[in-house]
Amino acid sequence: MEAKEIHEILIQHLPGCVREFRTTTADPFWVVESERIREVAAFLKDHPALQFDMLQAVTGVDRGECFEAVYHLTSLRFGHSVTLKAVLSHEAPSIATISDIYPAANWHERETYDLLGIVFTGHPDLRRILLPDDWEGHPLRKDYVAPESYHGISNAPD
Amino acid sequence: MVQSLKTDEILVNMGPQHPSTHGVLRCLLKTDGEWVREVWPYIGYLHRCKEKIAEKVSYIQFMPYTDRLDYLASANNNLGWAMAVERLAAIEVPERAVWLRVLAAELNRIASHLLSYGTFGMEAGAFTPFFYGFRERETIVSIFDQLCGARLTYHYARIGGVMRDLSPETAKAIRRFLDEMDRRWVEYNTLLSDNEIFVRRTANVGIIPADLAIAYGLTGPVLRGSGVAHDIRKAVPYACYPKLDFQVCIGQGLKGTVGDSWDRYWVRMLEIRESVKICRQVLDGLPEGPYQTKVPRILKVPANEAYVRTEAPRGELGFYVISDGTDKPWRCRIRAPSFCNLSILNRIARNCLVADVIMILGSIDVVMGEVDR
Amino acid sequence: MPGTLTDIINFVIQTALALVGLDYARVPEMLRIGAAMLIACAAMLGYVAVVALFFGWAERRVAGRMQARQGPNIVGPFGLLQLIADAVKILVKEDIIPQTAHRFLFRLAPILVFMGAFAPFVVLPFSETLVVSNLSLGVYYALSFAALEVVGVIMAGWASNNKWSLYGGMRLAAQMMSYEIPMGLAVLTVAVLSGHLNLRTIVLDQQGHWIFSWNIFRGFPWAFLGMFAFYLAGLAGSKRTPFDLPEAESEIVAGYHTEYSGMRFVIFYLSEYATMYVVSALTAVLFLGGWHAPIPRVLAWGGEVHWEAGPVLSALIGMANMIGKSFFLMFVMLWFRWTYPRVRVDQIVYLCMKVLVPLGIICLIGASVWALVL
Amino acid sequence: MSSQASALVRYGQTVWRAVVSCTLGLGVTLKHLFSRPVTVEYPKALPDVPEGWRGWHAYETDRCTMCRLCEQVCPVQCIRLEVEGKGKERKLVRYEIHYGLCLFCNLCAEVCPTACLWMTADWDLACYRRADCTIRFHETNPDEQRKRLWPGMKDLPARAPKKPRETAPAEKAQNP
Repeated sequence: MEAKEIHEILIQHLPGCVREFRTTTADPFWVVESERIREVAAFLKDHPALQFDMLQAVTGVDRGECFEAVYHLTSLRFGHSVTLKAVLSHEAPSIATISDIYPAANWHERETYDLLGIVFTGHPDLRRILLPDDWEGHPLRKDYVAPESYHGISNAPD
Repeated sequence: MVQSLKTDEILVNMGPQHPSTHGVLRCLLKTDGEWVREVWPYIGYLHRCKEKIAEKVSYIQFMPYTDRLDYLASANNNLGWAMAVERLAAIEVPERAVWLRVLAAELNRIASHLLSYGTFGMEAGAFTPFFYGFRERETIVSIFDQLCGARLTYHYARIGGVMRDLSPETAKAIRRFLDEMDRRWVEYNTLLSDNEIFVRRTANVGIIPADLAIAYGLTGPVLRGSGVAHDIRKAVPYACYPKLDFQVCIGQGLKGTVGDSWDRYWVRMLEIRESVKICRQVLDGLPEGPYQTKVPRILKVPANEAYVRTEAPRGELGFYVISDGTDKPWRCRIRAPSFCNLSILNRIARNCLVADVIMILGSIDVVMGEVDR
Repeated sequence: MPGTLTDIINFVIQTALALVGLDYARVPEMLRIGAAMLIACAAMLGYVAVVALFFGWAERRVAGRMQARQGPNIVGPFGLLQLIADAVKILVKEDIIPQTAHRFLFRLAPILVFMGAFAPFVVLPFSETLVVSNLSLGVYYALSFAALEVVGVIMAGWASNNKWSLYGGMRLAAQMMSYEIPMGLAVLTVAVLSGHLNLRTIVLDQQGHWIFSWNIFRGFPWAFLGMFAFYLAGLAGSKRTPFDLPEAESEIVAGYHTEYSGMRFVIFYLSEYATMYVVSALTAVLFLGGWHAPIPRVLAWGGEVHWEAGPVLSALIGMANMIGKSFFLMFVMLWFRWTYPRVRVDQIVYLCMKVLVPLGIICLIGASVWALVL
Repeated sequence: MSSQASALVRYGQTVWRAVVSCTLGLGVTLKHLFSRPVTVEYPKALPDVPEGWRGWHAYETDRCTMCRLCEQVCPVQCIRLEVEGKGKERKLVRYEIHYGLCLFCNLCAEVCPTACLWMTADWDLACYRRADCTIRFHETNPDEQRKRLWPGMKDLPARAPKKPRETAPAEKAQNP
């Protein structure tokens, strides 16, 4: 299914959800209301004509003034994919989890939390995943400054 | 008396240094005797902030870093990254370069699956398959020697083409290898795949039903082992794959249930054969022409974003790249197949034996360089 | 006619003492027997060490060639001295006892294991005359001492205070105890056929026409199948692939000897090869005609020539036959190891209880009927 | 009864399959036992390294225009270049490559406009001290520095003949 058709189904069934539909980029994306991400995800998964059954990735992007949570969904049956974006505040980025709708999101959300500090409310096990538990800060933020040392191990380049 | 004995579940750390955790993966097992009740994987021991590095180096400079993601399939990673950048910057790649990339990727897929064959056998307790797998892998690695001058971190693809042209001698060496691979493949099966001990160890172990596999976002041989015929090379055709004739191999439950460890293993074995087939076709149909196109030395990519999916040996390798007009990506997200595949471990490795956990882990075939990035 | 190795040693000592003018007969008998036994045991110990060294080399060499690589070939001709080099290296290694280990049991365990592995050598006949002690219950003795090894291994697993070691110890306990049943049943098949438990008599019974007088063909097919049951059970008893669960390095790191290093590890290593040899030699004795050569009349006057006819030659030929058969069976063990994957812990019990025990029982019944009828 | 009988048949089939498959497996290893090993006895025999291997760099000071492109393109900044003077008087005072960091990606060689830097087929790069990892190409004899890194090695493999790469990729690439 083409992106346009998906868009039509989306605005028809979930009015007010989509804030923006951008087709100028190489891959089109939808900016959805961050409060309604669960609704959108569940709808995309269950709609018989869409059936986005696989979540490929949850990504966080630091845009400077705001954060973006990006969801890549695809349908194995129909072969089409969508990219959803939710804009979050930079001060306290937080969005509802979709890990109960897509179990695949579990680790991706943990990683996004770990590296960017986006809090996924309702996540069953929101811990750091790649970095040690006592790591300070979220490295993928643009304003992150790498610590000089970690537990006495120097971080300075050779 | 039996009732009065104190029994308790114990927690055992499998890893980060353990012979069969494929690198530095730590699994915490909750065991009741030999029975494993729960497995919690802990990752991150090999975390090298690849995504942060990507933001600090230019598009061209990040290419050698992608070698080190899934270090057993560098050529596939290169391919993914090159395609992502080319898509963002709208660079046309000469046809010959596309075919050469596919050739490298498929050879690397064979090498990767061979290693998987070997280590899987080793985890089952058989040492010899490991050496046989490595012997053939060594031939591929030597071919890569000639092709790009490196044995592990190939850095073969370049943005806008490939590093070097295929010489006739290398082409001959590849053909020789492909013929030998056909012979060896039979031997492999006699030694391991059909061995009843091995079959008993892997069949009906760690069954992943198709719906669970999809829900957890599994891709590659793990997903296909569950009987889902999903291959990015067919689903979202890229490079020259539409022009090639090959099959998507799926698990059929030949020795047990669909989606068990043996099926995942068998899908890899079948894919070796398919890749051999693809390599032959590529060598036969390799178009003439330049192998590189001119790309500015400082490649400034206009603001854009793309999610490029390729089929790496372990599944869907996705590069989600956001460019901002400079020569460095604003954000690069690497959707690593092993990362997603590993996330199901806790779900399927329950109520099985310690030995089964090893086999399940082996059949998922993770590469920690990719999981931790 | 001297019966055993101890008798021969006694004879040698006596002659030597007579040469210097001492009368050996005046030494108390207990002392005489003791001295002879001690010397015989020392000889056996040396033999075990040589076998272990040789097979330590052969294992790696065979593995190398089977895996399309070289194997050790630098130290000495064909790398034969590799093991000596390794032994020197391992002797100077630091001996580590984990801080939380039970120090006494940790030290005791390898000794117990080695005792269990070494004790059966006392009754293994090399030729008609070359046997340390000709016990009338030889088979029984050999099998029962295997139980000592279980104690040692559990001890090693527990005393190491390492969870993987504990798994290894427990796995071995389950494995070895269950495999003593089919082993015993297979031995009984032979016992029924020949009517003895004395290893020397069992071999003497197999004297005759070519290989057809050997037990595997005498009670065909019962002893033939019994041999497989015995050999497989023995393989499991000596913790070799495909039954190397107690030390399954891909699963439980190194099992019960995870924490062992240096000399103590070598003792485990030695006992493994000693057990392998015991199993192979017992198979050869019980089923493959012991010191009888496969081609009689021409070369095989090994067992058939009397002591008086050519004592040294007959003993040597018998020994060559016996060692040749044992080494071949040990080679098969290596061959298995470098071919097969490992079975799982439940499958090993399945194989024992549902395959080998029924097989053993069938063989036993078959052999009994056979023995009654004939 | 029939289910028991079929279970027994299945049991028999399993045992038979096990016996047959295990015997066939033995054949494979036995065949290899009598075939030649494929491994090379390193260090007695040295691996066959093809031309175009990405090993140590070779560098020709004379042809270098000190354009610093290699330094800029290096993803890990392992190349250090220092130039004194200006214009025609420019003089190279330092050209170092830190092999502890080098990725051997060949980008520096590809970008070099005069082809004065290229990668050779030298592959033994191990050294004992971190300081040894840095090769100072501006000094008189970089080869001597390399040889120091591998003291145990008697005869180093023949160094690839010093020659410029056939053509720089920029020249070779043709627009389709």
